[in-house]
Amino acid sequence: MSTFHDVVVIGGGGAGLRAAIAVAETNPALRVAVISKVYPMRSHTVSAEGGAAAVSAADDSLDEHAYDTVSGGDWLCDQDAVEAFVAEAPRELLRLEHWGCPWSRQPDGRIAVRAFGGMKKKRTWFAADRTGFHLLHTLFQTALSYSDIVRYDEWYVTKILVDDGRAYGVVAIELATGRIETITASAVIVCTGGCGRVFPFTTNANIKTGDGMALAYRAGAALKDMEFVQYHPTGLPFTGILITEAARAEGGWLLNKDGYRYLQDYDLGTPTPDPVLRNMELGPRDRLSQAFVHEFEKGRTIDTPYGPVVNLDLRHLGAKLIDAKLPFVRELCSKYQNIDPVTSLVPVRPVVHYMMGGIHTDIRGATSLDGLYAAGEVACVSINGANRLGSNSLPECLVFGNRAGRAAAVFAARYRQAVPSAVQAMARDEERRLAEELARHAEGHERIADIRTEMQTTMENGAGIFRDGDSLTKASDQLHELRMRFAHAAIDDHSKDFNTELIALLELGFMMDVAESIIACALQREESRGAHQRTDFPRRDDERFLAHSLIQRGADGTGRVSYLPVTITRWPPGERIYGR
Amino acid sequence: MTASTGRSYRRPIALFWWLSRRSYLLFVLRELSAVFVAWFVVYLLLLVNAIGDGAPSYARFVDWSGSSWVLVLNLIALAFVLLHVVTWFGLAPRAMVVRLRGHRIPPPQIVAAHYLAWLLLSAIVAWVVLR
Amino acid sequence: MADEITLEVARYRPEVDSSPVMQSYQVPLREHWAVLDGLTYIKDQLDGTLSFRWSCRMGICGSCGMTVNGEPVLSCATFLTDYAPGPVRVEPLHNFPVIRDLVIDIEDFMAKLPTVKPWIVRDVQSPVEQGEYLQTPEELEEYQQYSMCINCMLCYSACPVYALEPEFIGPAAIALAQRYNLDSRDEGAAERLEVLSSPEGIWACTFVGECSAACPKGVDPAGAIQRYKLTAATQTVKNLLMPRSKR
Amino acid sequence: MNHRRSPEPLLWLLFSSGGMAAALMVPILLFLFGIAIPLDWFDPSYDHLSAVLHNWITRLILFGLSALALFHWAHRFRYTLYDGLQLKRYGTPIAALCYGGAVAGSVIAAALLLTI
Ligand SMILES: Cc1cc2nc3c(=O)[nH]c(=O)nc-3n(C[C@H](O)[C@H](O)[C@H](O)COP(=O)(O)OP(=O)(O)OC[C@H]3O[C@@H](n4cnc5c(N)ncnc54)[C@H](O)[C@@H]3O)c2cc1C
Ligand code: SF4
Ligand code: F3S
Ligand code: FES
Repeated sequence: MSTFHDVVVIGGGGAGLRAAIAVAETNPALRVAVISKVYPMRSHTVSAEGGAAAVSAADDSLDEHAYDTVSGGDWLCDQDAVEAFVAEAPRELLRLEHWGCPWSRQPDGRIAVRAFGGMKKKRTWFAADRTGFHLLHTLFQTALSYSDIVRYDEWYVTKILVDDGRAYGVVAIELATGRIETITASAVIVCTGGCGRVFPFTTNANIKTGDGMALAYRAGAALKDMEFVQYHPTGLPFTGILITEAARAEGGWLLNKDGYRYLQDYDLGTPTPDPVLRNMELGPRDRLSQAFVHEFEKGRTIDTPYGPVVNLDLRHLGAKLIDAKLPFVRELCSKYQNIDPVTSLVPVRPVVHYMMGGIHTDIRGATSLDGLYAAGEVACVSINGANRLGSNSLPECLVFGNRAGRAAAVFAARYRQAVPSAVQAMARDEERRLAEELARHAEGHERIADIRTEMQTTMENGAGIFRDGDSLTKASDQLHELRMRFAHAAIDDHSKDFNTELIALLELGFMMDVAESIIACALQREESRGAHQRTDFPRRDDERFLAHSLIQRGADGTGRVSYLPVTITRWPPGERIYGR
Repeated sequence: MTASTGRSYRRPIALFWWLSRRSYLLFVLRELSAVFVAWFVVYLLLLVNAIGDGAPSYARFVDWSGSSWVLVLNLIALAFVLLHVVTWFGLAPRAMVVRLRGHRIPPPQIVAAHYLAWLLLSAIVAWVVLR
Repeated sequence: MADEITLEVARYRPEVDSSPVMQSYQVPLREHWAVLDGLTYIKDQLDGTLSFRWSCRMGICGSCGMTVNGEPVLSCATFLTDYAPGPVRVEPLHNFPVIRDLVIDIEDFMAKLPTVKPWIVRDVQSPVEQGEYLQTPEELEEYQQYSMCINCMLCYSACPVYALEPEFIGPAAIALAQRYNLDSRDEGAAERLEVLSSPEGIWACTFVGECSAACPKGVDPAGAIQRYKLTAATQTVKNLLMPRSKR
Repeated sequence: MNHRRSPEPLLWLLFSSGGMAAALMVPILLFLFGIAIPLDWFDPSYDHLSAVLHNWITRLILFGLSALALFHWAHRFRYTLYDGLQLKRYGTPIAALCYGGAVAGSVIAAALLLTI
């Protein structure tokens, strides 16, 4: 069976919904569909807490936002993309306001902003500490008002159909029934979010398995800067639940086991009672997470059954401020950690949080394949460089979701084309493959969960906050081995109805691709920059590596890494200075 | 776009579903309080009728109302009516938002105001009847 | 503390079962383990055929609603130690058709939601260039509570009226309509009135109040419905007294 | 579908006014006349009661209370039958019975209170 839509958006998170609305607004004659493996309002954007950055205050400027972003990204950002981003972010957030987003306000009714890590000015808009939740529900509910946006809720995309360098649609499974369908399109926009689940300990939801990166990679598109994986310095030790950076922006302190604000030892400034921008706890995430590892090595962290932790101290903020600005933090601490941040220290440790890398796109969201676009965390337009600043990601989803949507709409209207028979054959092959996966019995009876867990530990050990040539080579070998075992993974569930085991199998396949490309890129980049810290190459090396790594799949299935120069417009590479 | 399989399972609903959870039972009891409110109206009209018919008729009414089944009935009715009072006042602030000089009055205060009015009215009624 | 606990999990496989059957599993009983952790343990280690939904495991995505020992809860925010020594009975949310095991069909809600227009309706859209619509913190507070809904469906599962009358629009959808009605930027209250004050709308609710008791986010849909009843009734009386004035 | 003519809003208003009136007034009246006086805890004189009753304010209040309380009953009882016993399919006769009962009761109350 096959259905046609002019534009198919894969993913119903912040980026996907924004893209779909952009298509509907650009050209109401187009039929647009959103395919999502979970109901859109369950997408991971819902978990974002702290806020969304966009210049709005009188004392702020686009240039400053751009500079903070570029220096925060250790000069690996494409500056044309950053300039477009900071210019359009305020408009996007205002549009969201017009759509009903309950942004927190100042007493006079204007939008309120808060400080955030690595930002020199207060420019982070927030809806208490449930920003992503409100943003996503606002987008979802607004999207409901566009009756032409067709939704495929709980459909799982398994393949992007590409022939001769052009995308023609996707193959997807309807979870409830197991029905496999080919959905053809003139343009496809990938908005499937990140891949934190490749690692064992992450803030990311169960659904963040890097599907879109692998889908595009398999279809022949290039992935970019995959070695840059962000660790967030403050996650709850067992669950990995995020304690938002806003907790530090409101004045929280990081203390080691002696109650000492240890960040002062790592060139992040001097402690002050009140938060100072780009200083101490308001430094960038990569530097804070690295400082944690050094503290651990010095034996100044606290041991718990779930690994070493430091303490986040919010007690001096008082119940009133915490309830007004950080109610969700309080709720999460009391639910999941059995502590009240008003009276107790919160144990935290670094946790995998965000993927800077992703599908390589230009600043319109176009990938290297015709008719294939990408936006959101899955994409790499290169505004985040080697380290994303907190609260830049949500506006990125909006700005580039909108851009990709508009570009795809124009493309789809201009290049309508009959689906070549090769694509139909490809779709039939995919349907057959899926049927076989479902019937898969394996001799070795490898459990999916075992392979997944081993892959995750491999990644943590090989490509954690600090890595080196040895750890990465070892990880590469282990992944190779796991790949063989994966071929023998068994599935117990052969039912068509809501078969979550089949989905877990397909997700694991995608994650293996993503893991391999992370390792391959990390191994090649012989320098330390932002979130990529090689202990065997501790310096940044602009001579050789002021460049994006691109990885593309060769005919034999292995990835080949090449480099693409970084676009520099106004800010030549300089030193990253915090707290000085 | 999710087409139902048509094979999904629907749990049948028991006729006396409200026995399955304490909170449901309490709800049904709350609703049944209305029957006793209605009984009260009947009783009140009988009383009015008796008073209207003169002293002997009223005396007969008082005699009848002292018979044990009427007393027991009225006691049960009173219990239900009190359940009605408690649940009604408890839920009242959920329906109304009262504002005083731009500030929303906190729900507990609204509940308290209801009980206050209740005590006051009861006192007035008692005074008028027993004066 | 015992180191294991029994989970009795409802299984329904449409291909083989005509109605759900209970299956028991032993899972480790650990501090901090949510019921959801018990279920993922089963899926990963004991029985890969068990199906259930989950994603954020931080109580915000709304996917993991289940009936645990008779109560509708988020399984990622309900802890095993609270049920020790067990057994713990895990069933799908009541009042919804069961697709498979613990997975329910919520298409009914998804179809009803747009009918109450849960988006900003305005006579005139002012251009984004003119800046934000002003809204004071007090005006924000007016609807904030109702904007916290994560669409987890626990309220529908707790509401007996929804069980008996599937046409009932239901607590969360009405609360979301109120979320927009009470938003100072919205002008759509009149458009929502018709659906909300239909027999399938607010009037079907008999204020059982269990929806609010079940709600994990403090939305208080029962209160939203009740408040709206008062609004709608006053509106009707106004219309009766002054039939000509439009609003 | 023409929802505008639905009588529900008015019925609900009657129901809730009745609920409020009943909550405020019934407990004390029931206590006095249903329990305390029959048990002889108090014994107000017939003349006094008769005088109070013949005051037109009392009669007005009693009429209001009776009518509203009856509508309160009618509305709740109707839904209790619908939901508690799952009798929604007999919706029309049940509604007729309940509200009809309330109307009849109110007429009787009015007649009684006017003629004493
Ligand atoms: C805990 C947490 C807090 C955060 N806080 C902030 C913050 O304060 N500020 C900020 O700027 N950023 C924050 N971020 C980052 C930000 O939330 C994410 O980067 C962003 O929400 C990603 O949005 P997205 O639309 O790209 O993807 P997602 O919201 O993850 O959506 C992905 C969509 O793709 C669909 N999908 C995926 N695979 C498939 C498939 N195979 N088939 C069909 N559909 C598929 C999913 O169903 C989903 O709808 C936070 C992230 C986390 C984890
Ligand atoms: S109102 Fe509460 S219980 Fe109902 S769906 Fe929303 S969050 Fe869940
Ligand atoms: S439980 Fe149901 S009846 Fe009303 S108050 Fe809640 S919706
Ligand atoms: S898993 Fe998201 S609410 Fe429980």
